[in-house]
Amino acid sequence: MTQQSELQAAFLRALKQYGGILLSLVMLCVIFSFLNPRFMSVVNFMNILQQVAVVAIAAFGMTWVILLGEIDLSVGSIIAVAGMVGAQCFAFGLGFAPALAITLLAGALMGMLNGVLTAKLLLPSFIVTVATMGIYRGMVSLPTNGAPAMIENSTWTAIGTESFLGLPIIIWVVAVLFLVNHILLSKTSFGRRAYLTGGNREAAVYSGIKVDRLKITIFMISGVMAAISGVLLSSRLFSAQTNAGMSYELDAIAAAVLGGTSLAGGVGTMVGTLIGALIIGVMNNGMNMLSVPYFYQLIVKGLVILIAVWLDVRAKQAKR
Amino acid sequence: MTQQSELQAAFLRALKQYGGILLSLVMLCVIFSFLNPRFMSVVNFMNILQQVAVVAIAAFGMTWVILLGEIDLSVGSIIAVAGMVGAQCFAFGLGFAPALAITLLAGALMGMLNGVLTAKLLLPSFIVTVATMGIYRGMVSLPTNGAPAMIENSTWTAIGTESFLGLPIIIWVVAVLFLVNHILLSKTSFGRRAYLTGGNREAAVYSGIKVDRLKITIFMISGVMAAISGVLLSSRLFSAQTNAGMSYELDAIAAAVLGGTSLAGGVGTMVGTLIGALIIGVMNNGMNMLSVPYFYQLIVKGLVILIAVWLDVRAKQAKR
Amino acid sequence: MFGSTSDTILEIDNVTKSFGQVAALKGMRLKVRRGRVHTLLGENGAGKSTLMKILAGVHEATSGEIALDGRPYQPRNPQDAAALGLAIVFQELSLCSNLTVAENILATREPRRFGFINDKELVVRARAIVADLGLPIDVSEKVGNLSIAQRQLVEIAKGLSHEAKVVILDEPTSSLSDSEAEILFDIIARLKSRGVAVIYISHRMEEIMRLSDDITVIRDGEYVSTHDRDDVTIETLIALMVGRRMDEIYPPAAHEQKPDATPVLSVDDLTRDGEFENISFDIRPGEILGFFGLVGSGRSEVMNALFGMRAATGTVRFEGQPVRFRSPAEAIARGIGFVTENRKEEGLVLSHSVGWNISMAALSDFTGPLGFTRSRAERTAAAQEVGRLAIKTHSLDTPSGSLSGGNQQKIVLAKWLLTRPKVLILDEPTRGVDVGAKFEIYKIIRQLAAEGTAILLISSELPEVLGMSDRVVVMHEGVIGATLSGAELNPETIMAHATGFKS
Amino acid sequence: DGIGASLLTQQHPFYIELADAMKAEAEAKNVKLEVSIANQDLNKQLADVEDFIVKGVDVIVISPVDSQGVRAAIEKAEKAGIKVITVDVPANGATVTSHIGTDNFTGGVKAGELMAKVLDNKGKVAVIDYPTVQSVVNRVNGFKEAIAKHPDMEIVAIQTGITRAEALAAAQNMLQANPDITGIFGFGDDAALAAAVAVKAAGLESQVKVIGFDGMKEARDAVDTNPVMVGVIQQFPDQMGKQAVDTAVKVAAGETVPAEQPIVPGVYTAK
Ligand SMILES: Nc1ncnc2c1ncn2[C@@H]1O[C@H](COP(=O)(O)OP(=O)(O)OP(=O)(O)O)[C@@H](O)[C@H]1O
Ligand SMILES: Nc1ncnc2c1ncn2[C@@H]1O[C@H](COP(=O)(O)OP(=O)(O)OP(=O)(O)O)[C@@H](O)[C@H]1O
Ligand SMILES: [Mg+2]
Ligand SMILES: [Mg+2]
Repeated sequence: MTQQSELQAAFLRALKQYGGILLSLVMLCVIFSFLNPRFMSVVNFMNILQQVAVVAIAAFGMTWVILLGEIDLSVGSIIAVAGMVGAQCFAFGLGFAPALAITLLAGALMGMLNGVLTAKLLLPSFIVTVATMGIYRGMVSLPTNGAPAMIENSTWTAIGTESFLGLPIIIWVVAVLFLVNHILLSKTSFGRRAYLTGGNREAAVYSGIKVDRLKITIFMISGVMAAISGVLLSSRLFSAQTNAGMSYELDAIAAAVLGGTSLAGGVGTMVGTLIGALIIGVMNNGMNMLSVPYFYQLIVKGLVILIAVWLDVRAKQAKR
Repeated sequence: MTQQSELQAAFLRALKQYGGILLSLVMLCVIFSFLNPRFMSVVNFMNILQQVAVVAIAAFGMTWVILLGEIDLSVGSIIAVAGMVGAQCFAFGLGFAPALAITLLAGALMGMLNGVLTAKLLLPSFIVTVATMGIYRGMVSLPTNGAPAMIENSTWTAIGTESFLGLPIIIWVVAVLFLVNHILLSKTSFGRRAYLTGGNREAAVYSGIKVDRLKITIFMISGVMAAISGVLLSSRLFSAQTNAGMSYELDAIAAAVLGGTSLAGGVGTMVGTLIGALIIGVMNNGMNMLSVPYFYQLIVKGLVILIAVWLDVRAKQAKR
Repeated sequence: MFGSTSDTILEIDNVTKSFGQVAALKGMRLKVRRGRVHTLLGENGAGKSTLMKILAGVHEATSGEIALDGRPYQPRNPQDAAALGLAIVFQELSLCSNLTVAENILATREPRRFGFINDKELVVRARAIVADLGLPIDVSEKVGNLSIAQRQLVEIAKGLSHEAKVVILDEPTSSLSDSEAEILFDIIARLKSRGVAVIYISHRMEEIMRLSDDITVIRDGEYVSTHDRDDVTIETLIALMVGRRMDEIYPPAAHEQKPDATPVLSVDDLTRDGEFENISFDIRPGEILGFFGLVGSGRSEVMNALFGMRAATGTVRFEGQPVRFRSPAEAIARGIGFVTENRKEEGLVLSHSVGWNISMAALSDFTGPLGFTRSRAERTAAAQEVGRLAIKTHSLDTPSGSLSGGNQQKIVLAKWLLTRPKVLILDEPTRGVDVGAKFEIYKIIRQLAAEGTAILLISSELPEVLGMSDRVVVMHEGVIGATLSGAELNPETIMAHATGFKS
Repeated sequence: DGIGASLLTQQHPFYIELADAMKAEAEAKNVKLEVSIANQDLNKQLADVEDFIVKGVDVIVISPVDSQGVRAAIEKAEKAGIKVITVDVPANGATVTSHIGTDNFTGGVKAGELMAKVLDNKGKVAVIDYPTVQSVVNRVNGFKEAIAKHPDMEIVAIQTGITRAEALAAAQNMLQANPDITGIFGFGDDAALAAAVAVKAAGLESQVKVIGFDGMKEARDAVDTNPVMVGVIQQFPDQMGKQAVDTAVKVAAGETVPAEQPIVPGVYTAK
């Protein structure tokens, strides 16, 4: 095959795989551009990307978890804890690098706890992460007794506000994390094991996959992704809020599922999740631009999720 | 068998079936009584029952849904819609009976929408009810533009405040609904069909069960239970709040799962759910009585859920 | 147009059924007579179950006509079909493991009093049904606690629990041992004598020849021919079914055994409380060691313990060194492969492609230094296995779940062949597999043995064990009854040990 | 015995300061004070009050989650013979022994007047609101009324931004949709601080002025250092908390107290 026809084939494959969901994204963009000419501008697309970053990164982690047939509802709380850990590190006088390392470590540990409880004690992940959602949320408030904590470190806050090579740093972070997760999932044996285990856990065990370890690792990935989301969020807000990331787990799940990740496990891609997150971001941004009142936004968002998932399910059925 | 030994056998069976979770409930009560003598009083138990009523009733409905292997995250929003529908009926000049009927009908319709989208369009119930959670929540705010609505009907508000034969009416409502759901689930063909379908959908189809209709009916039950919760809540508060019932779905799910309902479907009882709801109620009340700060309450609640589910899983493994 | 004699109870004419683009049935016909056993014979994926599901009201035919008792028959759902006089025992177990046997048997038909289920009456009725069929089952037991064989019997009880004019049995013996199968054959004989028509599906030729009155062969969803049992031979039927002649079912051993070679695996006193005790045997490279026993004798449990799935006491030596595998990963790393008994549950990831399934157990061999999958090498290797085992698949990217049963089984085999095992455990490798595919699998087993792989062959089919094994370990209720070889390898001796009449 | 306080939330600096002031005053007066947090859930507030009644406190201080819905809790307490004092948010449909609170409507008017002043009585302004909270609705109504008095001023967008993250996105998107906005009023400090970040990110520091409400330390510091933040309406939770405890102590001792104890908000602008 020539280079070009290979590209063409890849494009067609992508269209077939993501047809339903891409259609929804394009349709949303067309509708919003039509209703507000300012929607279609580079600045606004940067805005959308920045606004959606926190949810998108959490959704990358969530995709791994859902792929295994599990769920992680503690993501929103981990986002808040991460910001607070960072703030406390600075309050303690640490520099940027150690603060970042400790924050990500905290995310990994919280994810590990979810994973160990799920994999080793055999508790359902839904209930484990409902419980840790509360536990982590409670923990956020301990250092400041519920008050937000200012973040005075300029490197940390630069992440959320500065640009690099003309693009906001946040967008770079999303892009890099997307690539890392995408490659890890689609090109490595680790990713393959996740797919296989999500598809049939029993068969995976018999084939020599260390399912427990895999599960714990994947909950840790979700924790670290959430922690990075927390870093971005707190850097954008110059502060760690105790109610940060509240119910973001639902947006992250919605992004993954919109992107074709099956809640039954075994099916899903990072590309799909990114598209799903963009749909949510475009929707929020577009409705704000049109000054749609808050309650109507809730309703429209719900309807769009329903329609997009339905289009996707239909497209997949037709393919069979 | 004599009457007595039959009773004894039933008791032993209950102990075996609910041992893990009953133990948690008893332990909590003992600990709280020990720490605060006022905990162990008739008045306080009435309080607990009243406080837990809203979640318990929603959890009865949730038990049906989880039994089918589905989930209903829109329950909290339906609670809010129900209160608002009632308030608007009165604002419109309707009497108690028609207002109640319309409210319950609204609950049934919202449940039906969830059921139809899940059963007929084959969308996963998690994503359907995440979407309708937003849609219904948005709808609550439409009539009053986000403001709470007063409820001036004295019969309606009496439900939440008056007593009947020495017991608060709320407790009667919970008791009756518990009995109805328990009998429906354990003694009728309908309940048996729910178990069968949740346990093995394929087998249910082969046995001639109309799975779609069953699923829609069960989502409607969940909707009606949530609507009754909404009636109680709004009657206790003399008003319909637009943020009423926020995240109560998680408490309802926790109650059902604590009570031994399996998220995989096919396993669960109303007795278990009632015990699960009581654990949550006792925990909230007990910690309030001890003036545990809010954040610590979140943490403790999460820990207790983890421990109780773990005890239960262990007890069930040991039984095998 | 249905010019049926009063003797004909069910007539199927020109029925087609497609699932999307897959045409499962093309112009199928069938005429079933009262009081006779009519067997449907065809390869895996020929469309037998699909036809039965149409009769049962699970699927709707795309086109065609069916007449029951001379009247047009079009059930909309299984309850409809039952009401019209049809009973069916499905191929896949359609039971709910969290309910009791009684609750399963009488599901949707529970006896009621004042609208509520009468639990006492439920048990009484279920017990009567089970007793009537002569099945050794406690109806108050949860189905989840039963063995596979017992579940199959419950399935039969459920299917036959109401009066019917036509009874359909779709591979009812695939997980029954001979003694349990005998119970079923008695039931069939009684049904016949009552004038009930029985449609029977099986891949076991001996049993087909014994039970059937009429035999219809189908191939690729199409009707081939119908025969009187007395007018055909097994060979003719197989030729009609697979479209070519097959002279032998069990290919002969291609090499000489070396009884003095050092064992690759020796097991000593392996014990797991409540499941098996003092299991000792050893196996040499190139040897095929059969494991026979009645269903439930604990063979699978022993293999699971060997493979690191469950803990057990005792010593296991692999190539002379004592080993204790704590997980399948460790067992695989040393060179053990395990084709498990239930391919859908433990063998395949049905939603994923043929290629991914084949490389699944050998994934680390196809992993580069940075953890990247070496996908070109992987595909080449998988394609080779597909070629070697003649797996019928559209491509390597086809989801494995869409293949027929026999081809799925071959994928599981391919998966383990790719790990180049020194010891390969085969647990019921031909369950539910048609004769043609069975023969292919036997050839592969022989070839592997010839290449030096030690093979532990578990089977509940006596002819298979006899036809393939060099030696046979006979298990009975968790202990080894005897290890037989040479002249002792005859059906009588093996059965005597397996049933515990001799020790 | 002692005082039971049921507070709306503890995830907001205003209420944290309020709670701290109450605790400090209780310690100074040597009375027992128990605080429970309703977390913006009226049902939880009712449960908290019920639990206070069982515990047998002398006086209950409530900052209502909702003016109307709190009636149930107040009636329950009064029926049990326990006097109730409200702080910050008043109660409707039930009489309490005393109410101590900021006049939010007046505060909103002051914000509007300040906005008119810094914008020379002309221009387009945007509002970040939180429509389900009555005190915020009052602020926004006050703000609207003040702006309406200036014919050359117009409110071109109102968006909801409850948390700081939501407010940031809302502000960004409003600025994107209406690039000629010159003023933003945030219903609280969080909203205003987020709006200031959005203004900076959009590079509109020279054009857009932001005014907030609450006046906690972080916002006051921002007013001092960030030229975009031109002012903040300042509430005095410390006074409110102290006065609430003082009043509760008086009530417990049987003294009479005034039914209304308003605390007038101030306007904080750069030093
Ligand atoms: N629900 C379905 N959706 C799509 N294809 C199906 C479905 N059920 C059966 N098929 C296809 O129809 C064909 C016939 O399958 P069927 O189960 O009837 O075969 P069978 O003769 O019973 O085989 P076996 O001996 O393995 O049980 C196969 O190609 C199968 O893949
Ligand atoms: N799915 C299951 N759930 C619970 N118990 C089971 C299950 N399968 C088997 N058992 C139990 O394990 C024991 C052995 O069962 P099994 O029928 O697998 O034996 P086996 O000798 O391996 O037979 P075969 O290999 O012929 O199927 C029996 O006592 C049975 O009750
Ligand atoms: Mg079949
Ligand atoms: Mg077995």
